[in-house]
Amino acid sequence: MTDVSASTTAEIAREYRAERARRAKRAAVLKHIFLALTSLIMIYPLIWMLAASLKPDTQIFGDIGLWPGTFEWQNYAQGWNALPVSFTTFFWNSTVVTVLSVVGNVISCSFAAYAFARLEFSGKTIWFALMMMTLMIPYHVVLIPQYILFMNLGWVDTYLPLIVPKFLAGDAFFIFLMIQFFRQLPRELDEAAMIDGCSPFKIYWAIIMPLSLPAMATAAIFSFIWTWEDFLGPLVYLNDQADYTVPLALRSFISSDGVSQYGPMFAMSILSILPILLFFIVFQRLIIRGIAMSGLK
Amino acid sequence: QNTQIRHFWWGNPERDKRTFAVIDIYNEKTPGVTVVGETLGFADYFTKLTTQIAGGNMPDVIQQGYGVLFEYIANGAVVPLDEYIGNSLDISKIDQSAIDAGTVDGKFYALSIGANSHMAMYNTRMFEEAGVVPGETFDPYAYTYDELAEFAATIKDATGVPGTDDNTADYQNFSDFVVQKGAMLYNEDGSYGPTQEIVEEYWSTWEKIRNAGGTPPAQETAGLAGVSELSQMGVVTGNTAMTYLWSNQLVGVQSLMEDKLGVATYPNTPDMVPGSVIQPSQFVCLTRDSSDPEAATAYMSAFVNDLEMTKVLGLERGIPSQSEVRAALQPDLTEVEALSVEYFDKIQGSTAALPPPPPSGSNEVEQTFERLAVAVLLEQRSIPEVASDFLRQANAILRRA
Amino acid sequence: MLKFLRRNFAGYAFLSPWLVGFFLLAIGPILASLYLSFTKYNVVRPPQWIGLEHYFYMFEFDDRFKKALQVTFTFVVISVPLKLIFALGVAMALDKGIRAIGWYRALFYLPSILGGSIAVAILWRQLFNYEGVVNSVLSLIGIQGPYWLADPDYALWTLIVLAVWQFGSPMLIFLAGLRAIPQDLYEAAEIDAAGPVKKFFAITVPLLAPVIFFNLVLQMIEAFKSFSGAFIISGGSGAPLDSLLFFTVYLYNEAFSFLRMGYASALAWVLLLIIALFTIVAFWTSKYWVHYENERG
Amino acid sequence: MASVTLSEVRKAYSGFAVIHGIDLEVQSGEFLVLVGPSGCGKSTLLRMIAGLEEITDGTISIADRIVNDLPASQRNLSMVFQSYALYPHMSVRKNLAFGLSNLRMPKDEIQRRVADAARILQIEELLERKPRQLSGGQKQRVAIGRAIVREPQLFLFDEPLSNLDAELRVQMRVELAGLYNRLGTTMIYVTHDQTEAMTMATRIAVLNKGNLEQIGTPYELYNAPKNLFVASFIGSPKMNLLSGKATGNKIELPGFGALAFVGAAGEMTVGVRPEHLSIGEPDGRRAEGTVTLVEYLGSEVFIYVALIDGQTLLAQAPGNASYKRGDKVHLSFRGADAHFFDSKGLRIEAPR
Amino acid sequence: MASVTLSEVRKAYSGFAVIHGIDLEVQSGEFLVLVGPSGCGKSTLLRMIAGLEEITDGTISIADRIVNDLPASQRNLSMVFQSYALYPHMSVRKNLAFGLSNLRMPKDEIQRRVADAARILQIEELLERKPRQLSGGQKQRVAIGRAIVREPQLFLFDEPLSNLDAELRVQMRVELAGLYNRLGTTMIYVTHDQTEAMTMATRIAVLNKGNLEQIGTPYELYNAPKNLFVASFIGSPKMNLLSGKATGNKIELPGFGALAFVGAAGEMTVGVRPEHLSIGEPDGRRAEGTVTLVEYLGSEVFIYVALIDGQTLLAQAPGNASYKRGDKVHLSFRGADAHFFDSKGLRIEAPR
Ligand SMILES: Nc1ncnc2c1ncn2[C@@H]1O[C@H](COP(=O)(O)OP(=O)(O)OP(=O)(O)O)[C@@H](O)[C@H]1O
Ligand SMILES: Nc1ncnc2c1ncn2[C@@H]1O[C@H](COP(=O)(O)OP(=O)(O)OP(=O)(O)O)[C@@H](O)[C@H]1O
Ligand SMILES: [Mg+2]
Ligand SMILES: [Mg+2]
Repeated sequence: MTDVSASTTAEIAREYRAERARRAKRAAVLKHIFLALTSLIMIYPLIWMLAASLKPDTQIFGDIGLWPGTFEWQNYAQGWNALPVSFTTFFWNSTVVTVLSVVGNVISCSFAAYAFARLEFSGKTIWFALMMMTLMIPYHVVLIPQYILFMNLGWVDTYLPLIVPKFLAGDAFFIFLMIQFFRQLPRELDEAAMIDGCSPFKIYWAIIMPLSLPAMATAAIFSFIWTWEDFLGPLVYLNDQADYTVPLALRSFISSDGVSQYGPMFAMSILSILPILLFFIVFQRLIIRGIAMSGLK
Repeated sequence: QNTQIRHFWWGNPERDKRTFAVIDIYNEKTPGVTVVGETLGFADYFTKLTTQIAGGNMPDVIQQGYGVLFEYIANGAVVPLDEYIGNSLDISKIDQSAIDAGTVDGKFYALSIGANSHMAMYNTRMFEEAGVVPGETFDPYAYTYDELAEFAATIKDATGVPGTDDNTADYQNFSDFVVQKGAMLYNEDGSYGPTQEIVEEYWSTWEKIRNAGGTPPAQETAGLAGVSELSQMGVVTGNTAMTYLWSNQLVGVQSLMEDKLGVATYPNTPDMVPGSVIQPSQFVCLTRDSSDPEAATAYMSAFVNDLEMTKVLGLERGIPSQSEVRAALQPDLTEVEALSVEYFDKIQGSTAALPPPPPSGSNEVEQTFERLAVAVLLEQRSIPEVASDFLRQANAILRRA
Repeated sequence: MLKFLRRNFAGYAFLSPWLVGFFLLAIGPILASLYLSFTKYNVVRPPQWIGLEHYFYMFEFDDRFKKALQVTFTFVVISVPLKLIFALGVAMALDKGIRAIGWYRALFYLPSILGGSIAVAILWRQLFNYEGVVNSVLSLIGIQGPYWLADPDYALWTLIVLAVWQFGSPMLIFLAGLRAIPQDLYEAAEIDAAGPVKKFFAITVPLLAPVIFFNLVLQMIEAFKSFSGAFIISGGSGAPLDSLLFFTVYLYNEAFSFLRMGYASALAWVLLLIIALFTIVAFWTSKYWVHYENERG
Repeated sequence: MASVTLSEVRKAYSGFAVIHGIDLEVQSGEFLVLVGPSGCGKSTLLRMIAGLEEITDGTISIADRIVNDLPASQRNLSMVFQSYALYPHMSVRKNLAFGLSNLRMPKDEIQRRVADAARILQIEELLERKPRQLSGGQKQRVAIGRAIVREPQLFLFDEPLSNLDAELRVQMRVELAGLYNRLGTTMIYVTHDQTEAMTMATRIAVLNKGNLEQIGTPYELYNAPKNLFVASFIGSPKMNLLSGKATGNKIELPGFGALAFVGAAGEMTVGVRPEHLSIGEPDGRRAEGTVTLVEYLGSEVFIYVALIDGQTLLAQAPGNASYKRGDKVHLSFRGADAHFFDSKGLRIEAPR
Repeated sequence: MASVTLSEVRKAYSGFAVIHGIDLEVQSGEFLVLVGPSGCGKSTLLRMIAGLEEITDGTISIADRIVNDLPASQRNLSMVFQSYALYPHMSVRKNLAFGLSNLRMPKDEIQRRVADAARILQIEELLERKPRQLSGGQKQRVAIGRAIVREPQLFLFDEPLSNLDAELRVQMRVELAGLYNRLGTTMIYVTHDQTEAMTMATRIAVLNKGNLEQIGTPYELYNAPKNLFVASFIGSPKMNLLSGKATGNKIELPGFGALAFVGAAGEMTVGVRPEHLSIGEPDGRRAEGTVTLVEYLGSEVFIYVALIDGQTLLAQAPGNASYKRGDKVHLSFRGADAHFFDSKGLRIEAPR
């Protein structure tokens, strides 16, 4: 090919590339507009809450408008110290309980899930059925028997009832979730690892866990959010206000026979969402492109 | 050695601060005894209390309301205080009506920490705009359903906002109405008091007001049935000009509103037979699980009598039942608090006698009423039909309980 | 014996946290609730054995029980598929290829974070008010909306919309699941001239089936047990006219408002059996539509 | 360094039998090549030896110890999977080192071995890549590397060179043979490549539909195939098969006339390998035909000749032979080069 | 039925260039075989033609239309993936039918085509299985089947026969060639098998490290390789390379003595293919050496001979040749069979 035609080829190619880039950009802009609009519906309540958190109590319910007439920034300062114990303590308590729960859930549930998804042992079906059963029982009726149990263990008024079950794979949701993901991983990889002399634990640790990163991230996110927001557990097991978690503290703002503090309550609600958002944003990154199949023919 | 007393109440930020302050004062004063405060919002209080009862782990001192107190007494969760009276517990300056209210079958169980009564709260701005002037156009302490129908419609015409909530599904109003009609909510034998006629008449009465145009559309009222969130009350959201609640909610409601509130009694029949009662809003009680009742009752005693402590508590839980305390508080009242004290003064003598404690199941009857009233509002079935259905169900509930 | 041990050792070792938790913390309360369902138990007094009486009463006299079942079934049947469809649709839109995708994911997850908070309850009332946002939008297209919250025929829809709107958790699971689908299958389908729709139904759906199945089963169980939305929006009572009387709301009232813990336990066990039945059916059908790449046979 | 003994090994996948009772003894230090048509059960057999597949029946011993119940991780063998099964989340280096680190080998020894293997396999520049960034042949080399770094007592190779180019394949063959000689390990090696099978094996086992057809040295298999299956399977292009009728002292072959043969009588098959069919010498026992296709391979050409009776035979000629389609040619072969099979397909040794 | 034209096509994976500007014209109806060492970019090239991989630079046209922007699904071609990429959740039948159903073909036509393909590929009994229940070779056949049922204008085959046994491979070769002749489609076919390349191709393109080294008929490539790379890549076993010194009219080859050669002077490489090295005729231009290794292949033997100067040459002899290790032999070749390359590795045509 001559130089001339080579340069035209390059030109044509460049033009195609440019055209593609333009199209991609257009598509991206459209997509962003669409997503932004739809996410407006999704975050409307948050905006409403944000607005409410900046209004005086007397304006929150009377007028529908979102825009606060006056900005009551002190709702935040006031809310932070509204209760006899400040929110610094509540956030710290919540953080401790939540972080331990996330760790406990991810470890213990992935253990159980690995056993169910990958190992052979007798009685597996029965255990699986029992595990699923624990998912189905309405929580409210086991609340009292469970309370009595924990009381007899001497755990009431401590964080143990909130944390220990997490380390004992107490939430079958996560077990089942991980089972479903583990079952999709190619068995050849386990086999290769077996040939490479791996014990079941090593396979779990070096093969299954890294390859299930998206599932683990999902479980961690759920675990975080649900523990952070859990209300019934702390309600029943914590007595001392200084031990309260954030959601429990938030409930103290509303009174049916006294002065409620809605503005500060919404202000604290907004703040209590921030750690969740932060955790979500960071961990959703781990939901990366699955790589499970790429080592296989 | 140190005795620990657990005190559990439902609260809000303000009440919690005051109560913890009071506990500090008491702990300071009383070496050897440490009171520990535990608090929750009202919505969660009883859930937690229930689990604690089941676990045999109740706090020594709990806060109780009038409605459910008797279930707790009947089941033995709350124990009598008689043996401590005069020793650790001083009730000498407590109003007799309050003592009576805490007495069941001759035994004294519950120490009142605030009085309560039914109260209508209205938006003074709207009333004014419509030219409805209390004391002139209507008497806030004695007005009839017919008058209500009239001025509610006036307000609607003038302001565009219906003049009153629709109480078809409001059991408090119904229970007043029953007494106004000369009946009792529960008969001596524990059976249900209201007759078919009374129920029908109650609903017809409100139907008239509704038809006169003084209430929001029936469907809107139906949508709120069962909702007790203060923030959703008509007077707060600005959907109506008058809402019917308990007097101890006045302060809370006012704090959610820009406009000033005025107060009134519930409406009455032309005969003006008193229907509302004054009853304690909250008690403190001693529980079965208390390990040191002496110390606990001593704390309870201080909680209602110690002037230093009651000063801190203020009117936050309602109007105190101890005369000295009331007197001591008088100078520091806020505007709304003064309003509610004034209301109590005005209704003295025109209230009904306190009925005996409701039997168990009353709670459920109340819910049933609220539920079925919606059928009336939505005109799904005729009033007589719903009324007889309600009575049938109420009796079934009482039999089962 | 030794062989038995060796064969089962790894499985039970990995299962052990769950087993400990199950026997120490879970099974006791569950069995206790079963026992209580045969007793009259008002929490304060010791339970009294009454045999099957609660069950007889439930099926013969208790109209609200039947109403609660009906409401719950309707909710499950409508909300679960809708929620899954939304979740999958959004998950596919948020799978890849746009900037700030993490934020969009967070925004779409937000409603689920807000869960059953007071803010949402208040907001929902505002939206579905007769003069609320929903009816205003409907009136734009010439439809006069009903009294959503008052009309027993429509009240349930507000909760269905609420449930569907909170599609965050299945969405996140779908996102993780999408990442496990091998790209080369899309390439093969592309070569096979499959359009986007065909790719979705022929590749995405079947390969996502384990995750779809998980979401289906779990959302179904959650929907059967759904509590806080209905509880908060109906003020705890299931109004209007019991049209929001979800099974667990009824159960909660029986247990905690009317202190009939024994009866509530019986209700719980009936619910458990119903859920179990549905779950078993789901597992049974899954043989025909859920494909696990790595299961041999 | 370990002998492998299979006795009566069977395998069925949910009732569907794929291995029908195989007895096989692989001596310690032997290089056994396993060949057979696609789907005959080679991989299954390897996987059973490795302990990845449950044995439906029979026993497998490695180094004189029955291992039916021993998990794969304790059998001290390494394997190249037909599907590679590389760890997708590990770099090539980690893939190679993984097995070694499980043995708690010192770091520098691991490094040395990995570097060695990478050099041998010519994947040194790829060590930091992830498997998804490799070409097919590169992946396959990593898979080989993962097996050879381990230096275990037994190697199982499942078509390890199938995706490599000819030149590389020759080099790898040499490297593997070198490894084999150096370590003295036992090797079981599945391949479809005749050259590989013939040049590397100490013995070849021919598998067909889950049965062992013959096992022997490459020479034996090529020159004395036990039956028709082996005869036509070993050797590419495959042996020409002519059906004839034996009459006690000769065989009548259509086209070629009679062939002296003492022994059985009845329907017979006579096999002649393409390289033994000579073209163009029109004397002696010969058949006439027409060239229908000439395949040029460079070093040789394959000539397809249709005999008058329609049968097509394949003959091999040097690369510079200039036959073309339509040419009339004569084919002939020496009696000593012929293989004889009875009507059941079993070899009959021609008395010489 | 469609020509394919690549001009100046380049590909880089995140900055790392793997295809360096390839110009290639494939005529409509041509059978182009693409060969090259592992990792040279064959699959990448195919994937770019298919539209699965973005082109970093340059243009690709199919049937005279620039397709840079056309999605794969609209290019009307079919492809056999090196990794098969079978749909794991579909039965073999569905795998085969999937592409057809996308074309809205009538049911019975689909059925017919699937049945046809299954017969050709000998997978009829496997039609109801899922891919995970197949052996490696069976999977590969399904992958081929998926491509051939489509009968598109362009076929892309990426090592489609690598996991099949020799016999099956020959059969498949014949079937594919038949298909090609019947449909007259354009084919681009990647293979590592020399036999496949030589016998099937109308032209062969040799790729090396992302560059096109030579393109031509099999005969051209074998007999007139453009450079040393092609010379040693085409032909297996590969060409022997002897380095010598040209002095204007002859080349001095260590061991063999002088070889008449008119032309360039300086360092030269002389290539001789193994089949052109004859053993044992001790006259003329010859070298003496010792046999170091004899590889028995059945139809022939490869004999590795170490010359006195240490260089090892490979010679090919008939299968019945009886050399063994240690034998002293003489090697010779004809001047006409030799290939000459200059110091840059480019072919010098020997004037004859
Ligand atoms: N995602 C990637 N990132 C970086 N390099 C890549 C990637 N994919 C392929 N390569 C490199 O590109 C080169 C060409 O790869 P390609 O798959 O085209 O080789 P090939 O010729 O098909 O080889 P083989 O015969 O082994 O299949 C290889 O060196 C490979 O390592
Ligand atoms: N999971 C399975 N279920 C049923 N049949 C199976 C299963 N796996 C393999 N098979 C069958 O078992 C037979 C043997 O398979 P195997 O993989 O051992 O063949 P192979 O000899 O390795 O073939 P190839 O050379 O094609 O790799 C094949 O016919 C295959 O179809
Ligand atoms: Mg195989
Ligand atoms: Mg490739």
